[in-house]
Amino acid sequence: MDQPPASFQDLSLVEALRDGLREEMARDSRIIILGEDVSMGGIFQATRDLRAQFGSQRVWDMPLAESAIVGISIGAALAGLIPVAEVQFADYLFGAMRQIVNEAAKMRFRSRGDWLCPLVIRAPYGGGLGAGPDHSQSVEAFFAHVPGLKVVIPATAADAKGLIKAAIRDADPVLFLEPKRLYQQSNGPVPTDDYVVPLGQAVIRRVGQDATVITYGAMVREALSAAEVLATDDIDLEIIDLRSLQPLDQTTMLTSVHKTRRAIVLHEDARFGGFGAELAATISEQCFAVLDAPVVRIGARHSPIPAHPGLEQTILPNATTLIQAARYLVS
Amino acid sequence: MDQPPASFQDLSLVEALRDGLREEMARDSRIIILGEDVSMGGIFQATRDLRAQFGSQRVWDMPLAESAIVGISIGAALAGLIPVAEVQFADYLFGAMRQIVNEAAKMRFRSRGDWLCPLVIRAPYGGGLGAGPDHSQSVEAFFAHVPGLKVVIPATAADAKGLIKAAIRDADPVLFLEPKRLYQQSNGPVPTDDYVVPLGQAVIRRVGQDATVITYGAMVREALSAAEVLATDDIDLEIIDLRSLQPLDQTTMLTSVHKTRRAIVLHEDARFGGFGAELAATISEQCFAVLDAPVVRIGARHSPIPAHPGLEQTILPNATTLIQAARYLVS
Amino acid sequence: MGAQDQRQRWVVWTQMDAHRVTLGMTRDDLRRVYLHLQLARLTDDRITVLREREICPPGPSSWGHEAAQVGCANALLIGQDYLLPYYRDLGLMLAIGLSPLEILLNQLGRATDRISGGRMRPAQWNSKVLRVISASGLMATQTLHAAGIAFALQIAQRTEIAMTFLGEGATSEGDFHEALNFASIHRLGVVFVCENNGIALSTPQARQMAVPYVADRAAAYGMTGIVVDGTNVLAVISAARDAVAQARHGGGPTLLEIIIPRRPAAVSINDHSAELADPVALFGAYLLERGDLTPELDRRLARQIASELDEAEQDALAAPAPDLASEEAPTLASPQTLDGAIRGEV
Amino acid sequence: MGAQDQRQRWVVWTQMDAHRVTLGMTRDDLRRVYLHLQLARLTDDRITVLREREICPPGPSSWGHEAAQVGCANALLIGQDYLLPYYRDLGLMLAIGLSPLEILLNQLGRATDRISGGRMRPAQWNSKVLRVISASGLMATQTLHAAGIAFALQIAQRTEIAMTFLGEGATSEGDFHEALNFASIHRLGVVFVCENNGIALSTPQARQMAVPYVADRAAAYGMTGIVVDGTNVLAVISAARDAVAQARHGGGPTLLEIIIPRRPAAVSINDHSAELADPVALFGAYLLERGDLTPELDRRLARQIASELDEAEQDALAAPAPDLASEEAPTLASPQTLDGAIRGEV
Ligand SMILES: Cc1ncc(C[n+]2csc(CCOP(=O)(O)OP(=O)(O)O)c2C)c(N)n1
Ligand SMILES: Cc1ncc(C[n+]2csc(CCOP(=O)(O)OP(=O)(O)O)c2C)c(N)n1
Ligand SMILES: [Mg+2]
Ligand SMILES: [Mg+2]
Repeated sequence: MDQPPASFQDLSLVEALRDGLREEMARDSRIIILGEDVSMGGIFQATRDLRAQFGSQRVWDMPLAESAIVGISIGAALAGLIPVAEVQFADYLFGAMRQIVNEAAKMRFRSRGDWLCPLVIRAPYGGGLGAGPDHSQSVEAFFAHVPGLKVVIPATAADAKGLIKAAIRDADPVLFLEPKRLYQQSNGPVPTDDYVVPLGQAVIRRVGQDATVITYGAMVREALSAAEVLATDDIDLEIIDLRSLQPLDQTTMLTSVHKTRRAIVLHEDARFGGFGAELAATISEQCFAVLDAPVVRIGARHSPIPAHPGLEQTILPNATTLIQAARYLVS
Repeated sequence: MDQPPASFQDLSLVEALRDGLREEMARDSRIIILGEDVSMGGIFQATRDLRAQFGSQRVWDMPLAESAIVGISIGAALAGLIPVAEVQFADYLFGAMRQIVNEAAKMRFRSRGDWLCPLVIRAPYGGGLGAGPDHSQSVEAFFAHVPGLKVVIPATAADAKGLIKAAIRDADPVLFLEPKRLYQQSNGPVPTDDYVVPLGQAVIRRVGQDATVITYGAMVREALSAAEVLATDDIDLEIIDLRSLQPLDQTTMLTSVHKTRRAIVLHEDARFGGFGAELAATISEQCFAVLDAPVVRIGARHSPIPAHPGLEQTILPNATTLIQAARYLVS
Repeated sequence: MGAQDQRQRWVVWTQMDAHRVTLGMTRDDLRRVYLHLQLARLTDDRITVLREREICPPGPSSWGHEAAQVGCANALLIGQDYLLPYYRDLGLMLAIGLSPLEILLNQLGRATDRISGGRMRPAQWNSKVLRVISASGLMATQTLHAAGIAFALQIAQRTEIAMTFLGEGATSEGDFHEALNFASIHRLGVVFVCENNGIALSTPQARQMAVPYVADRAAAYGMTGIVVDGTNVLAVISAARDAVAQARHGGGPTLLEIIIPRRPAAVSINDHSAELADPVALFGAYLLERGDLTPELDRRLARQIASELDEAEQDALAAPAPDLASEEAPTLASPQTLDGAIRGEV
Repeated sequence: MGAQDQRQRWVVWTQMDAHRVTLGMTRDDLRRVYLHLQLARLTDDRITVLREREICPPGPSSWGHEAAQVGCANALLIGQDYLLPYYRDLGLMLAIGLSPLEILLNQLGRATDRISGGRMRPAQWNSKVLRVISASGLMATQTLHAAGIAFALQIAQRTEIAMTFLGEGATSEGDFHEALNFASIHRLGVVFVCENNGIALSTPQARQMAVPYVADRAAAYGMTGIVVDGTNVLAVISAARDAVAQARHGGGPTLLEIIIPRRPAAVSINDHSAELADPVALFGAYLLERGDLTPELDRRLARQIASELDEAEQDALAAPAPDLASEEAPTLASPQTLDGAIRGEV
């Protein structure tokens, strides 16, 4: 949001998200919610009370079939509704990938713009909850690469609300990935009035001088807490939360790196072939003349993600990883 | 292969591939072929005559269902066979992604090594044949990112044969992507004896001094023909064919860039979030001190791939794109 | 003509008589149906010729599918009901109003092709005004879109329906199951038409499923399953109208299987068993026999279509190739996604 | 006990009598079945207690599924036939030979857990020696693996079979359709067991499908479909043995639906309608009534299981947590893929 709004509330990420859904549903009767168990609120309670408020014609429990959830949403969108589909875990998106990549993302193109798919697919993603290899994956790299698809990831309660509204108002399919380990966290105040966070605008979460950390999702918090620790070492990090990977706000990121001359790219997903590669490659290219050191890329080890919390920790990056990397980089 | 073999034949890529399949099937009776229409040879004739030679118990036509092709292959592998599955176009892999990512790639991990999936999934990929947005995609970036999966792409007839053998002999799932526009091309001599090209070894296709081009698949040919043109300009390209993206031979690539001090990463897939980002990020990091210029990344425009050959050309990169980029880089 | 053919013909004529009465079709109605059958056949033949001359790219033929497609078209509210066809549905597209010129512009991928303008290979149908949803080249994905459209229509309490088409091979896809399951749970207004020609590329039905009829699959969903003879256009119209009426009035979905005849090896004028396998020839023979068509009218009709095709061919060949660099770029993908990366960016 | 319950009980006892004769089960056989039912129930109860104490993570209960699972186990050649269970199949795992200690090590994700050693959440079963294929947390994927295993066994002309398990919700997945379709085309030796408890998380069967029985779906594949009462363990054994015999002798696949009772709100000792809904209590009552079990034996059995569980609990709690850094690393993924990238590499 450009202007700071008048009043604020303290909400968890999932509450703010739900507020966003509720306000949009009240605004536009074409919006429907569909997904597995959504009428009772879904596993993470993102759609709680929506059926009670908007009635059974607006909130639909789907059969246990993810390709259907997306394919039916595409059809409903073609016929004039605005479906907000929930896929219960992002890992299940692989079961709907054919419909997402080959159908939703290409509909505008192949019909010369005759048919649009204004649909939102919401999915909780990422680890940190000990949910095991097929319930903890970060999937953004798979989808940000697909022409015709937008990919959005909120890291704060306020953004969850502002971005879901923007996603719903977008004329094209948007994949909305929710860092599930933040659902119950209150992180930052949430404006009470109607506001939208436009897709494709990164935000600087912390201003600093020594190095820029480019990150998103659950790693924003890790970066902020690492920055607190590092501040005592006189290492001053600038932290950028991308918020949307496609469209990508290169300007904010590149401007910052031009200033700090050092960059760390951080995500929870596996490092090899992850979205961080795109960021690091772009920064390395566009800031070639100003970089004082190679761009540091931090991500998970190249392994499935174990369920046991102790094991999970050995695979996923966190604030400590960033602290080590930043010390190395700035020293 | 380490030692040059005794005698050679001139074969097209698809013929050499078929020879590789045939030799392996003769060597090991656990190998079966399955896929849509494979008994008549498949759309691109990769499995022609195999049913006649090995009988109906070794070559199986599958129902029109890609998730089944992969899922059945997983089961057959678990029970002791070595399935070589054909998915008719790589674009259809999205329909099998759940089975590939969540099942095949994770089986070894989740069972603590009790159960392995020694299966090969072959799929023709890429554009250049005017096949349209859902029959022309390059899909390597989606799969090279998946822990537990290997991704191999031959660029020559000899490698098609040597790599398919290595893939079949591997104990883990291998995705074998075949650049379909090269199927009918004869590119380079094919050794007649039994040889294997180990996974994870890149090859230098052309030795040069001025810049290193890192590429694979159909773009290898484009790079070689660009190098011919550029040689007349006194620009001397070194060209590396990766052959396998996972495992990735970083050493060959980085050694070359240390020598030439300039790098161009080239692939047919969309540039944004493509596998080239991983390559460019790695080179930028590992060769930071020696690079004379930013790594150049060439890929397709961020768009679905149109069917009309004239339109397709405006999206996909080719030798001309590389020539322009190399002139700019070396000038 | 053998005695068996005679008898078979008599049976078919009798069935047709019955259907025309039940359907209340006038002579004009019958002639329009015949016109559409001929238009489908002759356009397909023309495309075959252009393929042989390497002017059109290779692709599927709709031979034998004409009655299935024209029959279904006759059950629809054109421009209101939603259609989700597959690549073989040339006859359907012509029957609902695409012109031969539009078909040939699409075959040649010209800039003025409103179907996809060269973005897709030919026969991936699309028409905003006719409510034909742009088709991909993937099997069975459209069945879920059809269910989704019918779902939206039900929510909005509208009476339009969705009709989608696929081959018997495509029914092996998981999406087909998920679509039928969802449609039956909510009793949606959708008709799933399976044009069963017994083969999928080279794979016969027996390697595709263990049941004799695709319509047997309807039982798994508690939905209506119907099998109809695809050589008899009036039988198709009758079955399709039933299915559409049920869909339109809240009775739920139907799986309508239409058995497509195998193309006889060689067709000669006096080969009546071949005539019996050819839905176009069969209907022509029936109308001639019943006096609803005269040989002169038949020939005039063929000439008219041929000259329309000649004209269309000329115009299509003269039409410009598409040009992405110009005005079409914004529909490539959403504007933002185009910005991202530039080919050969250095 | 009301008259209706009395009558119902009488009917069940009579059915059980018939089954035990047909199955040729000895008193020892019956007691072993009862032991397995009790073991399943008491282990599940123990896990529930450990969950309440936050020692075990939240997860599904197998309450009411015991007869389904123990019944199927009694139809198998253990260690030869392949099993592809789902997360609810605790009773199946115990009946084929996993010990309570192995179950609790798995619940706690200990290093010595041979099921997944903390890689997976609990109850994602796996056992090389028992031929249990490691299960993912995804619905219905295993049905294709089961068909693939049966396919390989058929090619190798072996007589082992594959049996896979899933809930009624999971049958909505496309993979389920593709698996049944493939299995029926080749008449594979596979049994698809659906444990139908009427609900999938919060979604009732009516929002999952439009048919009353999952087994109705067998008709779509020309395959055998059977519905069996999941409160009656002998009925399950009988149906499962038929399905297994058919699978083993080339008769093709079966879709075996087992109706799981709904858990009564509160169970008191004198509530016989609750007893009728509880497959464990029901079988105990039957054996007592027929003199195949004495109250003392019943109590001794419960005590034995309880003490085994106590010991298992102690041992499991004492077992070490897993450590990826040590000897287990190579099984993480294939060695090569581990090399690629290092966490926090700078
Ligand atoms: C998902 C997918 N798998 C495979 C193909 C390749 N393919 C194109 S047509 C075809 C056969 C289709 O047969 P059927 O459904 O019976 O339709 P028909 O062509 O016989 O009318 C196949 C396998 C495809 N286009 N999409
Ligand atoms: C592909 C997939 N989609 C959704 C889920 C989430 N999920 C876990 S259990 C469950 C309900 C399963 O119900 P059912 O198949 O009836 O089995 P039950 O638990 O009732 O035995 C769901 C939706 C999942 N694990 N995998
Ligand atoms: Mg067919
Ligand atoms: Mg259930």
